Parts: sequence; structure tokens; C-alpha cells
Amino acid sequence: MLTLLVLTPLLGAVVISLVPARRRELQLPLGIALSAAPLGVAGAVFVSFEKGEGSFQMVEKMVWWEPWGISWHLGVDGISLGLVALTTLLFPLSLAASDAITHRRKAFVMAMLVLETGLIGTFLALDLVLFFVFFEVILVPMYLIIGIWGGERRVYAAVKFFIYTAVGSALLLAAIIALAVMHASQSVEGALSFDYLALLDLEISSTAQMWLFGAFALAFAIKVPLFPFHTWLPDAHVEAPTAGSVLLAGVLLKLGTYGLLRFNLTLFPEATVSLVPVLAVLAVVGIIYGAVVAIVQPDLKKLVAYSSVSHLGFVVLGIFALTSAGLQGAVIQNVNHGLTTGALFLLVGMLYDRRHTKKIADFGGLASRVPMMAGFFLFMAFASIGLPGLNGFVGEFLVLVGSFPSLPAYAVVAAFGVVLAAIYMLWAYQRVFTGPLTGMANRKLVDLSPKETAILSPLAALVLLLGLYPGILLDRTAPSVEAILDRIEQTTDYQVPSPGRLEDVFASGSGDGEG
Amino acid sequence: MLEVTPGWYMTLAAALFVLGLTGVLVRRNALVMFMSVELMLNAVNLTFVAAGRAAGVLDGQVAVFFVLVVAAAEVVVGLAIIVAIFRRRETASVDELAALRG
Amino acid sequence: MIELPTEALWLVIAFPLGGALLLHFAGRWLGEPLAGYLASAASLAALAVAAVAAVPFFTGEGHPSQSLLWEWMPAVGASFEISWDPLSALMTLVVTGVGSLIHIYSVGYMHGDPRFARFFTYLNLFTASMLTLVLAGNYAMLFVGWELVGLCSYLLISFWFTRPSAASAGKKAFVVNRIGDFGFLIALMLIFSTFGTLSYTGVFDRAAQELSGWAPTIIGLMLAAGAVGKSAQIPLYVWLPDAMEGPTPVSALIHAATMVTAGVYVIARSAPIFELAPVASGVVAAVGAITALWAATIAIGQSDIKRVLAYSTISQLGYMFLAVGATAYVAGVFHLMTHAFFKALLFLAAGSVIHAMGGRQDMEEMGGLRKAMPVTFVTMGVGVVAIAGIPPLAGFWSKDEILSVVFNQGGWYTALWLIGLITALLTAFYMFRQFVMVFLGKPRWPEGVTPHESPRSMTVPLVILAILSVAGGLVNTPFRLGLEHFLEPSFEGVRLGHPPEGVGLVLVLAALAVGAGVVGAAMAFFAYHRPPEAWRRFQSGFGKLWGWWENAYGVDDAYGAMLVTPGRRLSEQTAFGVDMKVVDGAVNGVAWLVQATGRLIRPAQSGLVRQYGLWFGLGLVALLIWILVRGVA
Amino acid sequence: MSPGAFPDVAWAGLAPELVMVLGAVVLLLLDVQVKPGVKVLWRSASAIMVIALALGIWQWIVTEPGGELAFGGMLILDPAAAFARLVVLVVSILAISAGRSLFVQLGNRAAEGLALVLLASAGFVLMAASQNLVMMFLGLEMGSISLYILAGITGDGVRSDEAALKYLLLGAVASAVFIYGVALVFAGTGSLGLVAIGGFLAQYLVLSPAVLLIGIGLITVGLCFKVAAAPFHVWAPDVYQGAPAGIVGYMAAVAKVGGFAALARVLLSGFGTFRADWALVVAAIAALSMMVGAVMAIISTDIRRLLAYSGVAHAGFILTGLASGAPGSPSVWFYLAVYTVQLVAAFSVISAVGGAASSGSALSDYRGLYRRSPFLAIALSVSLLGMAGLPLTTGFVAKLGVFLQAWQHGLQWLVVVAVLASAMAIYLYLRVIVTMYMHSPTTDDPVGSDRPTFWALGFATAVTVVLGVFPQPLLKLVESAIYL
Amino acid sequence: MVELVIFVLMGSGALAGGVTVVMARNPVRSAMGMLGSLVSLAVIYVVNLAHLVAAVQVVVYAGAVLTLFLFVIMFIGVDRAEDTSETIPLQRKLVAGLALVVAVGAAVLVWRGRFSWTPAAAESVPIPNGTVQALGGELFTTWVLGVEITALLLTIAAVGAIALAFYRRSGKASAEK
Repeated sequence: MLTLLVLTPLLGAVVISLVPARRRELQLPLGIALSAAPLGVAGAVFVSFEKGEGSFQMVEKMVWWEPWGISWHLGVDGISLGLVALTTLLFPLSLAASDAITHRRKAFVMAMLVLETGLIGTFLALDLVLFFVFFEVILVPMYLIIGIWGGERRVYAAVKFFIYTAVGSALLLAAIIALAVMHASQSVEGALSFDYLALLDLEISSTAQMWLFGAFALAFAIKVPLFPFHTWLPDAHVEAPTAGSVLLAGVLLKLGTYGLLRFNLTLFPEATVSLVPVLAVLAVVGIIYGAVVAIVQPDLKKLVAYSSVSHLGFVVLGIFALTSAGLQGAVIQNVNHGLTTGALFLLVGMLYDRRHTKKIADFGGLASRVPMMAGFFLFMAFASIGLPGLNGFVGEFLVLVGSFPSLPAYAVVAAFGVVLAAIYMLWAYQRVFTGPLTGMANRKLVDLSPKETAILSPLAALVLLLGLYPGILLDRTAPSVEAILDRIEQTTDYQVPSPGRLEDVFASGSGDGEG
Repeated sequence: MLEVTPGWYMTLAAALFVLGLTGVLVRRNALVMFMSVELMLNAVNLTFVAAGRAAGVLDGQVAVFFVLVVAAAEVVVGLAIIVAIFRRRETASVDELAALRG
Repeated sequence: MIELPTEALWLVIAFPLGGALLLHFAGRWLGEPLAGYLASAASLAALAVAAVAAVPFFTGEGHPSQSLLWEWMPAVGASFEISWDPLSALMTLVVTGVGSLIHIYSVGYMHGDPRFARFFTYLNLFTASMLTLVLAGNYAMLFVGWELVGLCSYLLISFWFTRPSAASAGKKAFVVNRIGDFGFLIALMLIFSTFGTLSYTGVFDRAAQELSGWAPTIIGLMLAAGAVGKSAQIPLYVWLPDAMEGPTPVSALIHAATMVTAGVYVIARSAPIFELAPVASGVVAAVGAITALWAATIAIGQSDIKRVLAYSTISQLGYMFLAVGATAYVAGVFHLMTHAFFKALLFLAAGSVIHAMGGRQDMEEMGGLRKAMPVTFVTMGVGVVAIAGIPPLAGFWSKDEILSVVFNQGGWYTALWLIGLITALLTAFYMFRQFVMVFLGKPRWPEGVTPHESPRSMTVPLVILAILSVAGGLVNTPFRLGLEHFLEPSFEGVRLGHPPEGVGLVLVLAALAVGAGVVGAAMAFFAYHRPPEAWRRFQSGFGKLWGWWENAYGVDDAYGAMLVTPGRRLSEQTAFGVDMKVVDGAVNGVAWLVQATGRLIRPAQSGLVRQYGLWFGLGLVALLIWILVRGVA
Repeated sequence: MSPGAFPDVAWAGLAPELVMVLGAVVLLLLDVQVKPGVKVLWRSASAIMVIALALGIWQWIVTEPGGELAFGGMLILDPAAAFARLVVLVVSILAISAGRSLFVQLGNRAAEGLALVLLASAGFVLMAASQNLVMMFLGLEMGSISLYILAGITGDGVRSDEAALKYLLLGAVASAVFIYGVALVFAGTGSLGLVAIGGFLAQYLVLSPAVLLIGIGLITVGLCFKVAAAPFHVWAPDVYQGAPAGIVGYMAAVAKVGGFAALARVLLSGFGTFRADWALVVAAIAALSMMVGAVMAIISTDIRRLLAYSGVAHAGFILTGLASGAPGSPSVWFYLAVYTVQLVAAFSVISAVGGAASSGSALSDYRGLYRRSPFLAIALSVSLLGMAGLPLTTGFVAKLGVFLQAWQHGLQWLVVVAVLASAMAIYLYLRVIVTMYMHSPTTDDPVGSDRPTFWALGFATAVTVVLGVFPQPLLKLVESAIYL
Repeated sequence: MVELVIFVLMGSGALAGGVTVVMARNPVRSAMGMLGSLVSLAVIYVVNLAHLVAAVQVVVYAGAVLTLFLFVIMFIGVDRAEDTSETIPLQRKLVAGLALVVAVGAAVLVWRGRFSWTPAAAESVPIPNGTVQALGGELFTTWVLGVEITALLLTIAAVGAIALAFYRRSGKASAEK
């Protein structure tokens, strides 16, 4: 089933490529229909997923590059499940929102479908080379999407995106190789192996763990992006077409956090435990920094991009909190951020399609002209701010409350990011949608079409659903998260903090706790 | 009494080799550069002969034979190119051939 | 009488929430006034359910109970669970009761507004949110309501969003509240990491065992920080005056009667924690007292009819803080209730006035409305008397109880008592000042304004609220401590502050309070029941002080200069300086470095074949040296 | 062996080369006597190549794993040599297919050109199969001299002449250095055969290894020149830029195959016992090559120079595998096989775009190539992405292979350098792709490609992708191409 | 003793010839220096019992190759003194430095006594006598493949010369001027 899930979009790309160029009008609808197929498969996966199970499910394994012990090894667990579902959901929606792409539309749809395959594959891969292959292959369609269908400085942005990520993954490859070689030297047969499950059994010295952790973490930190590796993101977002931005923020960034969670924590538990302060500092700096920088951005997309830096900081903080709540928060925040930021980018894109500008200063008082759009924007903005009852809160709350027992000082600083989020989001909303209607062009705006409403509504519904009943995801996540924590507890002398007197919490925490 | 060992010849060859290399580096006339290359190859030949003598095998002398032929073939092609260039440019100076660079 | 199971209490929230959803999707189709009636009906339905459910508490047979709706975030012990005890019952009744009246009032007030249905959507949503807050049995769910009321406040303040001031005020309210929420959030973190749950039962039952040392103090202070934001206390009160940009029913409901009291509610609710944290309680009390005085002085200087009421609200909230800080939780809640009645009344009356004045809010342009609006005149008069603390109206009983409890705490609380007493005087002064300026004297109406009495849908709620303002205080008089008994189950195991024992002392204190009220009222009457020139002379008698009051001590400007402007500058520096130049510059710098390296070694590729030979030779020799040094030496 | 005895000749083992060499002679004679059209000559040459390839495959099948000595120990016919032959032949066939227009333009020199291609290929195969260092030298010269001529064969540009002369002059110096190294090794060991040298070194402890070390160093340098490894690469950009487009890919590819085959054989089977001495040197050259190649390619504005520098970087990657010792040789062979195909494909596109006989190809000529010829643009992109080592292309498998080997054999630092260099290198390939897809063309004239080019490019593209996804067959194949 | 004398004389001759090649301003003089060097080496070969090699050296090298050089020198008319001043900055200095480093390196190696030209296993062996017969036997049995390749090499050279120089004149008009 998982292989089917990975390959369906690719098959779709092939189908699209067979559509003759003169049937232009078919390309986009067909693309949407084809990208709905994986959504169906993902739905089936979601439904047949066993709730109480922490290990990988629906595992498929086939030999691929045999001499090196590389296999086509797929599996899903609570950590990847939500992300896969999110990915398959966002694709039809963002394709549907791509009416504005008129130029080389067929290629665009194909790039999107290939991208989908890559993303799903990355989340499901249980072989490190397979993971790396998908991780890298994603760059190409994304690069094309930004570079061909993007804005004015698209080439710069696309190249920056590609190179930055590629540099990050270079060391990842070296580290993967190191692991495989280590496996060869430790296993009885002396065979190389890139199998994630096999590599979990390696005994890695502390020093080696540090290095490998660093290599993995760098690749993922760039992808997340963690401060100070984030500068490719605003550029890429600003230049990317709507669909590109949606997927970039919605899914691509999650590769980083997913990687940290999936690989760093489990493969290098010792290094994880000792490097928690480093990552947590970066995460917290990112939260505050991203928010501070977002406040004054003159471009809506840039603003949302920097807000991503801030939000993803929460995810990383949650991961390195190394508590059940923190990790669960990280997992669900991954999905949440995809939904809300995806929706925000869709909205900005819809606005851009109408006005051909993203500059905040060009707008004003739009709410009286486009109340529906304003309503959706505000809804998503509040989800992004972390309004309880909407999904953003669930993630942030779990992260903050979950990281407090282990990283009190960090959690407190991070919590301040919540205040800043309100400032930049609401200020932007204020400038764009409220006040008197300005400008002739703004007076002619038309509100959301039924199609656009149909695109946004499922996102809004999910935002609400996950906000009020996150159990739908958390129930499936919790066992996997526990498994990771168990592993860390078994392999290191780390203890997940349990509730107790605050004095003890601060004594066992990072030490530099404050009130 | 001093005996002339193969080492003496090889030292001489080494000197000739370096001399030839120097010639390639300091002369800009392509013809002279080729001659310097020939000098290097001669040094090689001397080494072969001397080394063959030391080892007591004929292989060294056989090798000389082949090096000689290669040298001749290189010279033929080289001179053909030089002639071709000279027809067009009226020069045999390699310093004037620097259109390809960067 | 049927007994309603706690499990069914979700209906209380569901009615207004369902109303909000219905109006959201079908509001435009329903149109005016049907949307308003539906919303009011939803609110009344909630009131009815709550009333039925509260009956056992009135009869003294009820016990606090909890009911789990569904697990929310089990990892942090967050769930949707309803806690039903006298305190939440009282709050529910106040919210639904006053809320229903305001709903009905709004049908008239919002008449003709193009977004009529939307207004009721928000109003219903607010009611649902506030009920979530008060019915929550879990701090997480409390926080849901806490934030959702903030959202509704934001939406309603900036309801007329085309006015930049309204849009800005809404944002300001939300952001300032968020600053308080920051503290609240930390409190939640602390609570979770101590107890492993956020459920009231889980926390309160073990509070005494688990909390020790400075922990309860910190938690208390952090909770108080949240409360300070929501209840507009120093230093986070600045949003409330601006919130008057919203429609007046909103001001009445949210920014007077219900939402702003959430802070008081939370502190009362968390009494078991504050019980262990006298320092935190002290801070709450001090903040409350100082805010009460501070806001009262500002209220004196305002000429905008709603701003007076806004600062008055802040001041009254200060009283409530003073009460709960002095562990007089019952008194605090009591004042909360009476204040809800009379302040809602005052706001609605003010709304009626504004309505009549065609949207004008400057009291200098009013005067002599007594005849034009008799119902409003009378009802507002009741409200003014009530807030001034003149017996036997509601305000007297609650305020007097607060002051006497605070006095009884002794120590430095005595100073707070004194502040409270002065504030009582000022309260009477500015309220009567308002009353006089609006209703008495000669009309100072601008051209073309012909005030008239408001429609029935507006006056009926006024009358009902006036009745409540008169009688509401009687639920808890020193002679019959009804409310205290009623609330007892909610404060089980908590030491409550009490008035002094001796009857004489109680009477003296009451007399002082009443005296302060009377004196203030009289001063206002004499100062302002005169032509405007005379007021001005009176006002200039205060010198600079009056200017400060008028300008609210310039706190807004000071915050702007100290926080907003530097904050924005910091943000700009970070965004355009640090981020673009330093961080991104480093990235581009790496790229530049690579290219520069390339350009540096490019001259080696000179095209000169002899030079190529030289590089070859150099490489050769270098390699040989290395290989020899390694292999031979 | 007594004088007069019939020489020990293993004709079958050299059948492909014999076909090529005889074919070359036949072509020359035909040209003189019959003067057939260029198309006929081209078809004949192609046919010869295909026959040679068929024979080569046969030889590959019959080759014993350990190989056997032939021609009095001059050659060793082992799987590595047989594989080298296959690579050379495939590359040659691709090159002359895509280069048809060049030979057409050469007119009455076409026969010479085709004959030289055949002879050069034969020469490099011999070089790869040489067990004797002097034989290796002869094979090297046979190939190199042919390439010098091919570089200048069009003769209709100063730049072409310049390229030929530079290549020849520096190549002659490098050859002299190589053969001097051979002479010194001969002096140090008394033999020219690699097996004998290996045996000698295994048998005796060399007390004063200076001569041997210098000899190894000189041989390494000479071969590093041929494969364009830094710092001995400076000729490559100039030559690639100046030589006719239709043949550059071939020149670069076969020289690399021959050079690396020789280098691997010399270092692994001759001086395997000295690995401690040369591994680090080779690793250093590898590191330098990767860095210099990547950096210089980034600032190039001519696509050929760019590919030349990238070739320098690739030499570094291949050397990374080589430095790992004998177990690394399959990875070296895999790399060589896939890289040369990509290289030839890339230059075939350049030839189609700029003209087969042209010198120099400014990057700006490739602006909007996608619009002028989607096929060429895609073919070039796939090759470039393959060179960049993007997963799902053969390039990735190749890189992974050499990195794995290097890491396993104690060159972790080199792998780190290599991955960084490959990340840097991605940028330069992207530059070309950006130019092709994201810039608007200066002219809208479509660019055509003839049928052989189409097939050659199609093949190369398919190989790069299909073997990139399923490299298993090729991986199995190279497993035996190991030096003992 | 005789060998020593010959070594000194002929060695000096070879070096002197080499220096002439490198230093002479006139290419013809270089060629003459080359001739001297070649002949000197031929004598040394004879001393080393490499008779056939010595003969081939004189016939092929001095006879054919050098003649070819001279012919081309005359043909393209560069038989005059040329400016030998260096135009590439630092070239001479670096070359001199290079030579110096090589010399010093060699000296260090010799001085440290870690240098021996001959194989470790070399025992005293008879000098191989490079008669025509002996050498021919080797060439046409063991090295027969090499001999074949020599033929190919010369073919390549011939083809190359034709392709590069001959057609150039008679072929199509060159595009570039």
C-alpha cells in the first residue's frame, strides 16, 4: 500500500505527460484529479493505521541496490502518518489554486506530482539512502517550480534554495555513509547496511555520535530552517508561485523537523541528550528572531515566511524537550503549521492573483470589499497565532508545556513568541484588511469564488477539528513518541522528567532556570 | 680506482632531464621546446640503459627503442602543428598563443 | 423540579455556540431582526439550562461535580471537562443573564447596521466563549475560553473596522492581553510540571502537598499576570479605554460585565493556590488598590461618556482585585456580580444616550437630557447611585464588604483600605459628575440633534438591570450572608477573609464608605450643576493635575515611547540590518568567497603554455618532496 | 624464450583492438583508393565499432576472474581491462554517432578523423590492459597522439591549433615525466612488468626507496596529467575549449578511462604494497582536484571550460575511490563508466548547439535553450544532474560508491571534502540549467539535432536515469573489475 | 679507467649540448647542441654495451629527427637569433627556484645516504650485451606487440601530419583569417 502511495503521483505525472499539448484545458483538472488519488490512498492508510502501535506499520521491504545493502524499505508510524496525510491533502488544493499558472502548465503539473512522490517517499523511507534519495530529488521539482513559475528574482531564490539545501545534505550523505560503514564493521557478516532499523542497533561512541549528529542536524536545520540558516526561506517564499509557497511551507520545511525527530533522536541518543542546549537555544532564538523580523516585513509573503521560522522553532524546541508532550507537540505542530501557513499562502496567492502585488502598503481596508477572504485570513491568522480551539494552539501548548519540565528557561522565552505572533499577524491584518478602503485597484477586488472557498474550507475545517479534537492525530502519535523516548532512556542516562515539586524540576532541568 | 657505476649515468640522466624541463619552461619558441622535450626523453633513455645494465637485463635497451619511436612520432605531429600554426600566424612563439584562457 | 446531570451542561455552551454557527452561515439570509432574536433566544436558552442546573445549589443540596467531555491533549493533562459548582453557576448566571439582556438591547441598538447579523454572531460566540471559561474544569479549557473571549473582544472592538481607530484598538486589546497571557501560559507550565495535570480537581486536591517554597508564589504571580491583562489592571489596563471603540453593548457586556472580570474569576478559582502564596495575594491586592485609585483619578478628567465608564470599570475591577487579593473571594465575586449589574446598566444607558445623540459621546455636548430620555435618566441614575456605594443599592453592599474585609486584614492592608476609601469618594465624584453633565443642566446639544427616548428593546433591559442594581446587593448583606453560604462549596478548605467581628466597627467602616460616597456625590453636584464656564474654573483649580487626568497620565504615550517605538526600531534593525546584512550577508559571503577564490586563482589559467608547464613542474616537485619526506625521512 | 621461437600471441584476446586497428587502416586505404562519401566512411567506422563492441562483450564473458597474461606478459586480459574496453567502446560509439556532423564537415579529412578515433580507442584499451609499463606508455602515446591530432584536426580556427599545440606540448612533457618514472621504477626494481614489480616489492624490503618513490610519483603525475587532476589540469580547459566540439567529449572521456585504468593498475597491482606512501598523495590530489575544479567551474563563462573544470573535480572523485585501494576499483569503474557517458552526452549537445567543428561555447548561447530545443535541453540537464550526483541518476550511485569505499578505508576526511565539493559543484551545473530554462533566448531559431545524435543522447539520458534508479546490473558487472 | 674518461668527456658533452639547446638564441644552434648531446649519449650507450641502441640513436635521432627539426626551422624561417628575454612575470625566478629545489633535494637525499639507484636485490650481474641479434630476439618475441604498436604510432604520426598540415593547404578555404 505504501509503495502504491509513493508511486501514484509519479504515475500521475506520467499520465499528464501523455496529454497532448493542445488539450491545455485538461492539464490542470486532470492534475487535480490525479493528485486526489494519493489522497485517497493516504486516507486508506490513515484508516487502517493501528492506533496503539508504536512501531512501524505496513512495512514493505524489497532489495534495491543489493551490493550495498540498500533496499526499498517503507513504513509508517505515528510520526510520519500525519505528515503524509498533510502532504496528500495539500497537493490537490494547491494545484487547484494554480489557475494563475498559464505558462508551461503541463510541466508545472508534472513537477508538482513528482514533488509529491518525493515528499511522500521521504516521510515513508526506512532506508537511509532511500531517504536521502527522496530528500534530494525533491529539490529538482521545487527548484523548477520556483525558478520557472516564480516572481522577479526567481532564479536567485531558486538557486539559493537549491544550493543551501544541497550543501546541508552533503554532510548528511557523509554521515549516512559513516553509519553504513559502522554497520559493516559491527555486524557479523561485515555487510554494509543503510537500513534504519538495522542501524538502530549500532553502538556508536560518544564522539562519533557528536559528529554524526552534527551532520544530520545541519542538513535538517537548514531545511527547517533553524536560525541562522533561514535566509533562503524568505527569498524562496517570496518568489515562489502560490502552490510552491504552500508546499514549501506546508511540507518541505517539515522534512527538517521530521528528520531531526526520526533520525537524530533515535540514532544518536547520547549526542541528542548532550546537545539539547545547542538546539534548544537555536530553536528559541529562531522563535523570537523570526517573530521580531516578521513584524516589519513589507511583503505579506515574507511576513508569513518569517512566521514560519518562528513556528518551526517551536517544533524544534518540542523535539529537544525530550518529553512526551514536547514530542507530540512537535509532531502535531508540524501538521498544524502546514495547514495554517499553507492556507495563509493560498490566501496571499489569491490576493496576488487579483492585485499582482504582495506589498502590505498597497492594500488597506480590503475587508469591506472581500469579507470572505478577510474572514478566512483572520481565521488562519488566529490559528497561526495559537488561539486555543484552533490547531496552532494545540501544537504550541504541547510544546511549551511539554518543554517546561526539561527546559524551563527556554520554554519561558519561547512563550514570549506567542505574544509577538499576535503582534505581527494582527498588525498585518490591520494594515491589509481594515481601515478605510484605499486605492482604486483595491476597490475593484472581487471576493472569493466558490472554487476558492472550496479550496480553503477543508483547511479551515481541519484547523478547527485538530484544534478541538487533536486526539485524531495524537492517539496515533503517542505510542511512536513514547517509543522514541523509551529508546533514549534505555541508551542514555537521561530520564524523562516526571511531575513533581518545582524545586526538583529546576534542579534537574538545564540548570539556568528562571521564574 | 673510481668505478663508473650505473648510478653515475643515472645521475647524468637526471641532470639532463631537469635541464630539458627547464628548457621547456624558459623557451618560447615551440621548436626549441620540442627539442627540450627530446632532451628529457634522451635522459629517460640513458636511465633505461643504465638501469638495464645494473639489473642485467635487456629490457632497458628495448624500452629505449620504443621511447625513440614515440619521440619521433611526437615530433612529427608537433612539427606538423607548428607548421600549420606558422602558416596562419607567422610565428613559432607559444607566448602568442594565449587566446584560450581563464 | 428535575435535576439536570452535569453531563448535560455542555448544552449551556452549545446553545450560544450553535447560535453563532447558525448566524455565521445563515445570518445574512435571516436578516434583521430575526438574527438578533435568534441570538437572544440562544442566550436565554443557555440561561434557562443554567438556571435549572443551579437549583440544587440554591437549595443547598448541590455538590460540586465534574464531567469530562473529551480528552484534548492527554500528554499535558488537558481535557474538555466541565466543572459545576456554585462559583461557576453564579458566573454562568451572570453571564447568561446580563448577556441575554444585552442581546435584547442590541437588537434595538444595532438597528440598521449592515452587519447586523454578524454582530450577533460575535455576541453569541462571545457568550459561548465566556461560558467555556467559567464552566471549565481544567486550566487548559479555561485558557480556551480565556483566549476566545479575547478573540471576540478583538472582533467586536474592531467591529466597525473601517475606522482605523477601531481596528487599531482591537489589535491593541488582543496584544496587550497576550502579554498577560504570557504570564498565564507560564503559570500553566508550572502547574503542569508540578502536578502532571491541568485539571482543577487534580491540582487543587494536591496543591497543599505539592506546592512548597516559592512555587505557589510564582504560580500565583503568573496567574495574576494573566488576570492583570484580562482585567485591565496596572500596568496592562491601557487597552480597555481604547476598547470603547466597539459598539456600546459590547462595552457593556464584554468590557464591563463579564470578560474583564475573568481575571477576578481566575484568581478566585485558584484560591487553593493563592492560599499558599500570601505574597502573590498581597501583590494582587496592591495592584488592585492602586489601579482602583489610579483609574478613578483618570475617570475624573474624561469628558467622553464611555471613557469615564471605561476608567470606572478599571477602577471597580481594582476593587475586585483588592478583594480577592485580600482573600475576600466571596466579596470579590459579590462585587463582580453587582458590578456586572450596575456597570452593564450604566453602559447600556450610556449607549442609549449615545444612540439618542446620534453617535456623539462627548459629555460637553450633552446636558439636560433628563426630559428627553426619562427612562434612561432614571435607570442611569439608579446605576450611578449603585456604583457610588449608597445604600441600599447593590454597590454599597459589595463595596462595603470589600473595604471592611481589607481593613480587617490589618497590617499594610490598612493602607490599601484607605486607598479604597479614597477611591470610593472619587468614584462617587466622577459618576455624579457624569450624571450631572449628561442629564442635568441646560442642553448643550449641537445643531440638528434631537434626542429621544430609545426603543422598547433597549429600555426594557435597562429597567431590568436597574432593578437588579437595586436589589442585587441583598443577596449578601452582613445580616444575611446568602452568597457566602451559596459559594461555600467552591471555597472549601480555603481561609476566607472576613469583615471584622464587632458590629460597631462594621458600622463605622460602613459609615465611612457611605460618607465617602456622599461627599463625592455632593462635590460633583456642586461643581458641575453649573454652567460649563464654572466647571472649567473648577477644573483649572487642579492645575496640572487635571491635565494629567484628562490625558490619562500620558501612559499611552509613554508606552509608545518606551515600548512600541523602540520595539519597532529593534524589529527594523533586526530585519533590515541583522537579517539582511549579517545573516544573509554571511550566506552570500560564502558564495562570494568561493567566487573570489576562483578569481584569485584564475590568473594561473593564463593561457600561456609555458606557465602551465611551470605549474606542472611545481606540482610535480611538491608532490615528490612530500612523497619523499613521508617515505624516506 | 629462445630467439626464433614463434611469439606468444593471444589473438582472440585482442580481437576487438585488431578489428579497430585494421578497420582504421582499411578506412585510410579506402579513402585513398575509392574515395567514398563521408557517410559511407562514417557508417563503416560505426560498423567497425559495433563489431568491436560485440567482440568486446564476448571477451568480457570469457575473461577469467583472475585474468591471464598475454603477449609475453605485455598485457593482462582481466575483467578490469575487459570492462575498460567496454567503456571505451561504448563511449566511442556514442561519440562518433553524435559527432557525425563533425566528420561531414571535415570533408576529405573524415577518413583520417575516423581512423584516429579508432586508433585512439585501441590505444587506450591497450593502455588499460598493459601489464608492462613500457607497453602502457605505448598505449598511452597511441591514444594521446591521436587525440593531439584530433584536437587540431579542423584547422579552421586559431583556437583549434592553439589547443592542439598546448595539448601536445604539455602532453609530451607529461609523457616524458611518465616514462622517466617508468625508467626509475625499472632502475629500482629491475623489471618493467607490474606483476614482477609487485612480486619484487613483496619479496624484498626496499631499504632505500627514494628512487622507487620518485618513480611512483612521476608515473602518478604523468597519469594525473592525462586524467586532468589538479594541479596537473591546467591544459584541460584550454584544450576542451579550443578543440572541435564534435570530438571533445570523446577526447575527454577516453583519456580519462585510459588514464585511470593505467593509474589503477600501476598503483594497485604494481605498488599495492606501497599504498601507505601513495594513498595520501593520491588523496591530496583528489581533494585539490575537487576543490579547484568546483571553484574554477563556478566562475567559468564558457560551458566547455565549465565542463573541463568539472571534469577536474570528477577526476578528484574518481581518485577518491582509487585512494581507497584495490577494493575501491569497482567503484572507480562504475564512476568512470557513468561519468564518461554523461560527458559525451553533454558535449554532444554542445556540438549540436554550437556546431560540431566550433571552438568555444559561451554559456550565454544556452539562454533559453529549452525553448529552442527541449530535447537537447533535457538531455543536457540530465547529464549535468548526473554529474552533479543528484540521486536517481547514475552520478549519485557512483559518488556513493566511491565515498563508501573511501570511508571504509580510512579516508573519512576526504569524503567530507568530497561531499562539500559536490555540493559546491551543484551550483555550477545549476547555472547551466538556469540559463537553459529560466532565461529567455536571444534568438528563437530552433536547434536541430541529427538522428544519430538523437539516438546517442537518448541512450545516454536513458542510461543515466535508468541505471540511476536500478544500478544493480552495472554494480554487479563492475564487482569483478578489480585489480589483484 | 677508460669508462671514466669516456663518462666525463661524453657526459660533459651531453650536458653542454643540453645547455646549448636551452640557452642558444638561434634555434639552429639549439639543434646543433641537440646533435652534440645525442651523439655523446650514443657513445655512452656503446660503453654500456647497447650497440643497437647507439646505432639507432645516431641513425634515427641524429639522422632523421634532427633533420626534420632543422628542416622545419628552415622552412618556417626562424633560423635567426631571437629575443630570449622573459615576458612572463616570475617565470624565470620560479624555474630557477624549481631547479634549485631539485638540486638541493637530490643533495639531501644523497647526503642522508638514503639513496641508491639500483634494485635492492641486485647482485653483481653481467652487463647485458645489446647486440642486434639479442635485441632483435627480444623485440620480435616478447615485445612483438610493442613493435606492432610502433607501426601504428608511426601511422598515426603520418596521418596526423597529413591531416594537420597537408590538407590545410589544399583543403577548403579556412574560415578564419
